[in-house]
Amino acid sequence: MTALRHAAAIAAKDLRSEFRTKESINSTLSFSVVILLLFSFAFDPSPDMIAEFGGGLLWIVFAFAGALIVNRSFARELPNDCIDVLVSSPASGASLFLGKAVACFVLLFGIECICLPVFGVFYNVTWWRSLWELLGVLALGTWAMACVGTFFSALTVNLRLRELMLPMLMYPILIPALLSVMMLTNTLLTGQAMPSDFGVWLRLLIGFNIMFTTLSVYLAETILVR
Amino acid sequence: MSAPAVAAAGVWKYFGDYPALRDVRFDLQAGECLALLGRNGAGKTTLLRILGGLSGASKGGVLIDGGEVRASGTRARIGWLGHSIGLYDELTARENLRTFGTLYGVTAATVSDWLERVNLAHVADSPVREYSRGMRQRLAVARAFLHGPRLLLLDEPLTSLDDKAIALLQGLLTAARAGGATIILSTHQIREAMELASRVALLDRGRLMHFGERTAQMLDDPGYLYRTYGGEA
Amino acid sequence: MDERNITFMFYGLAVAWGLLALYAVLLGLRERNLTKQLDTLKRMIEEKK
Amino acid sequence: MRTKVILALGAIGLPLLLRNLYVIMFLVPDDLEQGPVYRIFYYHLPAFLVAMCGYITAMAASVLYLVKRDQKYDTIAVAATETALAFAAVNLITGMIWGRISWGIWWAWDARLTWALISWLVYFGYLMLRNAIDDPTERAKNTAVYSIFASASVAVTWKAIEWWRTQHPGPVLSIRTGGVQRIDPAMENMLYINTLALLLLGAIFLLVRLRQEEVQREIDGLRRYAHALN
Repeated sequence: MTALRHAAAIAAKDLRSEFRTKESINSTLSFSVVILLLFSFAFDPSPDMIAEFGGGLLWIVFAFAGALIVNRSFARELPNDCIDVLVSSPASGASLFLGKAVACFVLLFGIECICLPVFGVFYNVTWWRSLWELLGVLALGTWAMACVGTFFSALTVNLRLRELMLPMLMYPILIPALLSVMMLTNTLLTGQAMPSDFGVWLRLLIGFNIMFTTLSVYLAETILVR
Repeated sequence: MSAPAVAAAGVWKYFGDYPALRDVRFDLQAGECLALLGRNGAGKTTLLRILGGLSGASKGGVLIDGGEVRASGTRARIGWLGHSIGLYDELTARENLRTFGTLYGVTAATVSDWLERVNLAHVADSPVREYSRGMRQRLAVARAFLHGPRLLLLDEPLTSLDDKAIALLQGLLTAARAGGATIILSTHQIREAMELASRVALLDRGRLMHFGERTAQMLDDPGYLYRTYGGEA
Repeated sequence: MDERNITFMFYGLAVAWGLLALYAVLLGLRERNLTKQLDTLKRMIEEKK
Repeated sequence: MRTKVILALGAIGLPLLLRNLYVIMFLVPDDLEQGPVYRIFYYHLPAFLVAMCGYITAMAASVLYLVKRDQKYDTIAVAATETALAFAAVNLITGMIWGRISWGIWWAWDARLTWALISWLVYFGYLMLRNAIDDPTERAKNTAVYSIFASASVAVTWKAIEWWRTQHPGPVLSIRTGGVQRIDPAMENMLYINTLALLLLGAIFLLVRLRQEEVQREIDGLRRYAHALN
């Protein structure tokens, strides 16, 4: 139980310092909206085109936003060596990782909830038809990105070219999750009938989340204790 | 005889093939203050980080009150004050201490009490970014002592502190020692360290050259220790 | 042996052998580089002695 | 000792490779519909098998490193990954060429071809991460953790891409099809022999790379010693 309290304290700390400085929210939000805008110039999509790749388009924006948010996650600990204090505290590496992952998840999910209506306006998509399933799938996809992303942020925090290494390491690993969440979002976004393999992609996404959350929690201690 | 407060049992630490620490072995009883001396790169910070559970020993290990250092129960009794202050600039003093307090299971009342003791209560709710150097250091000292640690690890604390902060720190250290806490501080200022220390350890290229009582002779002549035990200059 | 896509067969075999040969060459270059470094270091240490 | 093993493997492996090349080019019966291009298959599938052995060795070595923290396992992991990447490249490119003929386009987003590319990228990330970290112990630990993540992800990707699309012909080796003889026995024997040949070559690469890693460590040691002297 204390581990969850520790994780909650760290998540609260991360969110508070993020909302105070807004160093990554503003840039990520504006970046996402600009990309959505550019996509509409690039494709000028008609409704049936949206039905075909709306989910993929949305998730490309979210993937980039994810990389930006997650990059700051452990980088925030570098000034004043706060990472040393956190690792020497009774909080275990796992709760430290979980706290940071939850903070990234909350930030990312917030940005997605803002981007969704913007996407709806730009591409005149009535995205709220199956709203709750859509939000559920977005949450699953966002957790996969937050979890793997935060872990790799911890892995690459001391590297010289961290901003470059993190996305390059993160995206190939996330391909199964991104692939399945794109498929799911695509059908849910435009309220199409559930295709036969909807359940398959959902199971894959949930399986990916479970596997990588356990792996990350189990290996967090190894990479945080240098 | 209870387990020693700190027991280093043959600690080795490799960076690749390079042995940063070679078979460091010592026992420290509760209430003692160990001054860890040595040139830059002798392995002082590496040893301190292993004692604080910040990094793992390649061979051998460290027992704090007989317990494994990575066990979270043990770390609840350790206070860490590193080179830099270890606080978040964008958060206020109270928020900083409150966050670390939750990790150590410390109540809000203790947090405000500590803010009083380091007389930062008047600025408790403005971000640390706006603090002067002295105020930041005093807050760092408050963070290290917040949870009443039984073992205090201080990595060259005296170099970055201003005199008011040093006075505060020395007062707190002597009070902590009186309360039975153990202190290990690594430093270059031999004079200040000698006054506080009851035992002295000298590291040279990862090897523990000397570990023993702090004699009066060491206090008067700071160079004595290096000449007699420090290996070639 | 009919001639239909013989050229592609050669491409395929060439690529298969070519890539493995390329890796072998890479290993060889690194080997030479390492031995060169080793010798210079050993010589440097001999001079210092 | 190791150099003797490398030379012995070379003495067996290289002639076998050349003999196989000769047999593949001239003696093996023709495949009726595909024409001569199917001969690439004798390198496409064996290269994949060797690459898989490399990936699995790398994962096992990484897990062992995290458990035992012995530098030896880290060396095996990097040697196995690098060798596997070389053979995976062969598998990928020959697959593309072969796909060009049977599907008419260079890149048909076929399940296994896509998977081969993704796993190649994932393990290439392993080498990049390895070059980015300087302290050997830290590098060994972090790359071992990455390797475990990589193998987990590559395993899940196999399933994901499988469902996404499959145009790749079904398994042909009788071991995979439960003894049912799908292709000419002479062809199948050739597949096994060439797999053996490529495995030997893979083993040579692995051992050479292992020795180079040890020489590198010796160089680092000497360089430190040289610094200490002056």
